[in-house]
Amino acid sequence: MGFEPTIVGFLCNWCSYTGADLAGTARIKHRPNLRVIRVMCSGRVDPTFVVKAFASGADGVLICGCHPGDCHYLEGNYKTLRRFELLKRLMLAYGIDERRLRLDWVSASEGERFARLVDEMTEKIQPLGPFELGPAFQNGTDLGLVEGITPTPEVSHG
Amino acid sequence: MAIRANPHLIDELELYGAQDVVKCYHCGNCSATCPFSGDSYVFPRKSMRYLQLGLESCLRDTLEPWLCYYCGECSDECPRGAEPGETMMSMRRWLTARYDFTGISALFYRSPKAELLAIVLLALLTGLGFVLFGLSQGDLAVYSGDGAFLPAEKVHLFDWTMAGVLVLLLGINCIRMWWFTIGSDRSIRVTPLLYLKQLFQVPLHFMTQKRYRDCDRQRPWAIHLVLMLSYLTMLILIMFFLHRVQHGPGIDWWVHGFGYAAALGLIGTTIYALRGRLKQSEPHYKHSHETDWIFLVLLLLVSVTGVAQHALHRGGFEVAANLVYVVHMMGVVPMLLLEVPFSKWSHMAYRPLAMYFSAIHERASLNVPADDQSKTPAPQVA
Amino acid sequence: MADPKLQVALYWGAACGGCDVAVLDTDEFILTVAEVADIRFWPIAVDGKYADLEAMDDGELDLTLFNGAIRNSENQYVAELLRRKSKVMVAFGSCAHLGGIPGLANDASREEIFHRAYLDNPSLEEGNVTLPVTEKKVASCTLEIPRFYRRVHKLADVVAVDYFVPGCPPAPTQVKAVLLAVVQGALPPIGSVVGAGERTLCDECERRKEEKKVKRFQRPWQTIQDPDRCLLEQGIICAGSVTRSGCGVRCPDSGMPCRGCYGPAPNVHDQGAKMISAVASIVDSRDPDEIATIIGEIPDVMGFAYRFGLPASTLQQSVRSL
Amino acid sequence: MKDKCRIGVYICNCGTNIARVVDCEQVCQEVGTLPGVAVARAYKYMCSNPGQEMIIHDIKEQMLDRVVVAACSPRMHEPTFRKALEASGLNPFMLEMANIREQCSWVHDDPQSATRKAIDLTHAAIRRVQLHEPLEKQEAPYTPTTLVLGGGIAGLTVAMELAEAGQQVILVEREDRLGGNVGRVDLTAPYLDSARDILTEKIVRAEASPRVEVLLNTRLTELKGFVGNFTATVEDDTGLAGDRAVGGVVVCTGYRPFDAGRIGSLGYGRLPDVITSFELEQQLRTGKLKTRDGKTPRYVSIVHCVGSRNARYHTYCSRVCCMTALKYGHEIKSAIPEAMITDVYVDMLSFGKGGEDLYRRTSELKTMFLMYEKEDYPKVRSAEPEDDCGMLLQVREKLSGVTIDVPADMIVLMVGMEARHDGDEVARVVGISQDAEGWFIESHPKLAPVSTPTDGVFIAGACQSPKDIPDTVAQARAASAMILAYIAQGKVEVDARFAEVDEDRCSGCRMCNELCPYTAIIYDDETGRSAVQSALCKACGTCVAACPSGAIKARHFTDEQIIEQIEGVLAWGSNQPS
Repeated sequence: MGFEPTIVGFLCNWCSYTGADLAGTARIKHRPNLRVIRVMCSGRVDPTFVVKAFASGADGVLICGCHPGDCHYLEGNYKTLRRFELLKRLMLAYGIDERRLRLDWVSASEGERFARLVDEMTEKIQPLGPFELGPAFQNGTDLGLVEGITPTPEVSHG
Repeated sequence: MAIRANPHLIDELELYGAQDVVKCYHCGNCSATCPFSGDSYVFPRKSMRYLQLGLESCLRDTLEPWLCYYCGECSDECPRGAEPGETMMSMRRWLTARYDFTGISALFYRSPKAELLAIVLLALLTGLGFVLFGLSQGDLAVYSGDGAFLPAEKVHLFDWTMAGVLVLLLGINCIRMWWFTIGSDRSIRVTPLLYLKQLFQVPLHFMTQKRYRDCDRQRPWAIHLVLMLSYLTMLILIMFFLHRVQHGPGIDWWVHGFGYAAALGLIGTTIYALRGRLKQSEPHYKHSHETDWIFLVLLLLVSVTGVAQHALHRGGFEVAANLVYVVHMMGVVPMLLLEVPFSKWSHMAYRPLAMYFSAIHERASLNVPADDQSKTPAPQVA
Repeated sequence: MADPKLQVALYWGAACGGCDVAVLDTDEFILTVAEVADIRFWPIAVDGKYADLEAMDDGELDLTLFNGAIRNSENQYVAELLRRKSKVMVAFGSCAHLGGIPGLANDASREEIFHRAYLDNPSLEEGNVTLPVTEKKVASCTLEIPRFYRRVHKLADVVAVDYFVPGCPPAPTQVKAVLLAVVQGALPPIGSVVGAGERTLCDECERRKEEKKVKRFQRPWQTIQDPDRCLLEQGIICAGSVTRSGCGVRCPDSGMPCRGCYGPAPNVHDQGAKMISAVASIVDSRDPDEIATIIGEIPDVMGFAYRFGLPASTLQQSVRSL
Repeated sequence: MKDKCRIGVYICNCGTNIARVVDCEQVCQEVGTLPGVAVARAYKYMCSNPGQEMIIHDIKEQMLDRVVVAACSPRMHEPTFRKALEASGLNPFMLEMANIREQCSWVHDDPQSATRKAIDLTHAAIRRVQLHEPLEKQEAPYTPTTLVLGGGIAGLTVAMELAEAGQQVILVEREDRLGGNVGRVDLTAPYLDSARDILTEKIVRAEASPRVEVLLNTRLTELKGFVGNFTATVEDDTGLAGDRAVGGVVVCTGYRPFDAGRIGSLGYGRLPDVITSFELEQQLRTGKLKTRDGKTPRYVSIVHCVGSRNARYHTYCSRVCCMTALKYGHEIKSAIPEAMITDVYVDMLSFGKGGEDLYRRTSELKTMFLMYEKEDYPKVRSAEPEDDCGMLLQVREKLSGVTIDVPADMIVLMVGMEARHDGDEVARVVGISQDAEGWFIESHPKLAPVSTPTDGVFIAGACQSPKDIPDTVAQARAASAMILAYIAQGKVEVDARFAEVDEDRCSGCRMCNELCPYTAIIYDDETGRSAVQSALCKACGTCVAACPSGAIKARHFTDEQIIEQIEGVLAWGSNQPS
């Protein structure tokens, strides 16, 4: 069996999540690789979530919102688009293949489109293999870590 | 080139019996249900469209109304009650008038009173003529042989003269029909060989009416065929065997057998048709134009008087036979002179010709080179 | 521990020396420190050998201020040594805290760095192709130099760190406050960031802030700035909004945008990602092409997102082993 | 908090809808061992009464403090299960659902991967629910005065409905008269009754009513506040402005006719006898149906879909033009019995009550119907003397495939409806959005046709999309009912999910201020802090994502909850050797 990527999807509640539900109601089969996380608006998707997803083992991240002009929150999706453009540049700087990150618009009526999107993205990521940073970043540590000492995470206090 | 629409065309067709054309909204059920409609000729919808849009020249040049036998399926199926069958019928009347160069046909169709008047006048004229002629020739008490009131050979000569006139009139109209439908069509090239090869279509359709059999109901075809063959038989008997028909007193079964059968056929079918139209019992009898009645009544009259004079003659009532003979001719002459070239009877020529022309047109269209075809706007009506 | 004086060590890893200077910049306060503390080890200021350090008992030191990142095996060795010897380990300054400026080298491989430093450098003498090796046998013995790691780490990646003092370098007033807290034994819970505020720079920045809408981003020299208005609103990428307060707003006050050395605000998970979210949000356009153009003109995305924190970034941290 | 959780996890089989593909027992077993999970059960129908009772029972008996239901889409049954939590005394927000039906069992065939996905989603829900916090709804009063924008048939209907229910209305009209576009119409389709009859009575009553304040030549320039508590600033032509306290707003700003001059081939503006439908209405109202030369037209051609259903202008159907055109057939025929009428159309849309009958009656007038290709407008030219008519309209007739010249003395262009030029200004002021064509967008095309994303702001009539009078009136009355429902309650509930600013973290950078589509974020100059007005907030979370200080929290969608969910869906994969 070939590599099965895991894709984390951030879907807005009003258009894309409903569209994904519609794909279900209409029994439009698609690849089982997407793990959906519902947000109220694609504008809620903080780039932090995307880097967290990749860092936690996602092979791809899909962000879906309402079509431009159709946003339930008037224009949250334009903000997503702006962030996505800049985030994409950061991902490129990390040497991440740009096919792993995608922003697209799925309306509540586009079940079919959603299903095709998932298939398409899965198929594009499959040949890339598991997520990895660019060659320079891939270099893991070659530290001689002393046993018994675990690095302390920085904590915040209020 | 754009064709000028004539918004008054529907009004004109209504004078020819068209009704409810405006109700049509082009769903195409009529064409779908029509057993005659095919790939090359799609009707009645297309003709309905031409009519609605007032595309006079398109309508004049189409053969489609003639390819319809009026089985009435389309009218039955029409969801809008637009009566496409009757519209096709009225288009045939209109086309008859357009083919007729004299304008008489148009006059008759648009004014049945004029037709009736013409028939009556011609009948009276014929009656007067035959009486005067009879008196000059022989004795009212003699029906056949020497001294006959209306000698067979003279009547025969009259028949042939009349036939000549009819052929001339109808022939000219047929040529006009050819010109409108095939001759002037630049989109096709018809070779003389094609004309020759397809010529068999005329007698075939004339004699068998075979397309009518495609209709779901077979009875109209049977009635139509019987009427047609009876009439043809009678025509042949009169044109070629008049003498033997009239000669008595013995019965010459070779001749009279046909004659009786034909007379029976004519009377039977005409009564059937009249009854049907009165009761509106079948789809194609639902609507009757005045000219339909004139035609049927005339035909029944002629048949009945024909039978009557024969019976009277055989029964020895010579005076009565001769008088009825005159009445018979008073029916025959207007029927032939007015109905054949100018009215309903003309379809006996136009319909087989239309079958012939359509077969030619269909084959000629297939021969058109591809680039020519692209220039020709293909009919888009389904 | 009979000696009531605090036993203190200061050390530099991969660093520029600025942090040590920052300690000296506390001026006469350093003398006060000296009254209450013994400086046991401070390579930049006092003589001392690793052997002295190795000879100490574990936990003999009360406090180590470790500045600089972990770039090579020597940095790691000393960091581990100091950790063992010291009761309190403080990551002092941006490099120890987040990886700092040396951490930006993480987007190049060791080979690329060596190539650049030892082979392609324009200041090299022609024909000089000397490359460092960790071991070299000479006539009588084997010489060793520290191993250059594949990437730069923050201090907490190699040892347990008790406190973090951010800044490149930490502001002298904050250094003073931290030292005072140590002296007075008033330290917050382990793992805290000390010597910094709990909000972002904007809180202390005196510049006028209005609603933010930006059509074009630019570098400071590309525009004549309004000295009283928020730099970001003028299209100058200032990291102040995503950077912990406490530095005293020294850069923006001098007309230069903040570059983020104090690290992210307490609740922010990833400084660079947050910066991207905030800065992109204020792009004043709804046209996809125009948005792409405006964003495309931003120079050096990696540099502004993680100027001081690439080794600490979420993605870099996710790569743990070969 | 996380360590002390007692979570109940319920896996629904949904009959066989889920269980056919997903091995619910396996899901139950795998998630049952996760930290914090006190009980995990699979059941055939969780939404059924026994299913809900099972949850309620467990909450009480097992002292559960959080519930995860892995079942259908939360859009389907989240309210059901929240009620179940409430019934057992738990805060309804202590629930998280995993969508393993619509987004799993219904779209995947392979049981193994579908089960894996179901486990991941349930795992994520379990991780997330541990960070859930109890949330309470809030309330605010409702001001029973309503602002109606636009004095056309829609606005007048709303005003009169509300006034007759005893409520105060402020009717704001930009023009100097009431009546709107219907006031420019003669008869109405399909019953040919007079528009004047419909309208005049309403105008007279509105002007006479003590409950309706009619403001002509007036615009709304600002709307502040939130549902039940708006402050509307209205300004008249002279610049005189005033504030009004209103509880709700109904936008009835209507439409404007398409500018026929944009389609050159139709000759509008070039040929004097090419007129628009509104110009014909004017002639019909005055009873003078003449060409520009004062002659009686013998041929009248009506061109449908002018500006509608065309990729270059508007792709939508303007809905009223077909019926209006058919109505013209009758009106012209009754004025000039000998006139020949031609309708040049794209599709004859004679939907709705009386429509088909009107079409039939018009076709019986011998109206000639020609069908044209919608991207191929007819071309109008002056006729030559021998043509015996004023103009010729060239149509590529679709049903016959023939190019036809139609004679015409008068050509009527059925201009479509277009969003008003000032629509974007209205949208901005009242805080609603427009689609690509400029029409105001409703909350839901079927289920909430007059509501908008801004609570308390409703839309009615042709400002939402092209509409005929019956539909407009129906919408107007629907909007009135919505307003009356608010007034009857006397208060508004504010969703418990909203963003809130932690004042101790806010740095006053003002990054969020401009981002809020509802202007819910207020910056306080004194304190240098921003704050969210919770009643205005719709919980989109855009400001939360942008806040560089991490000071804004989206209640029920916090960073921590979402990150926990991200790690949850990936937990299994990241434990696997790569």
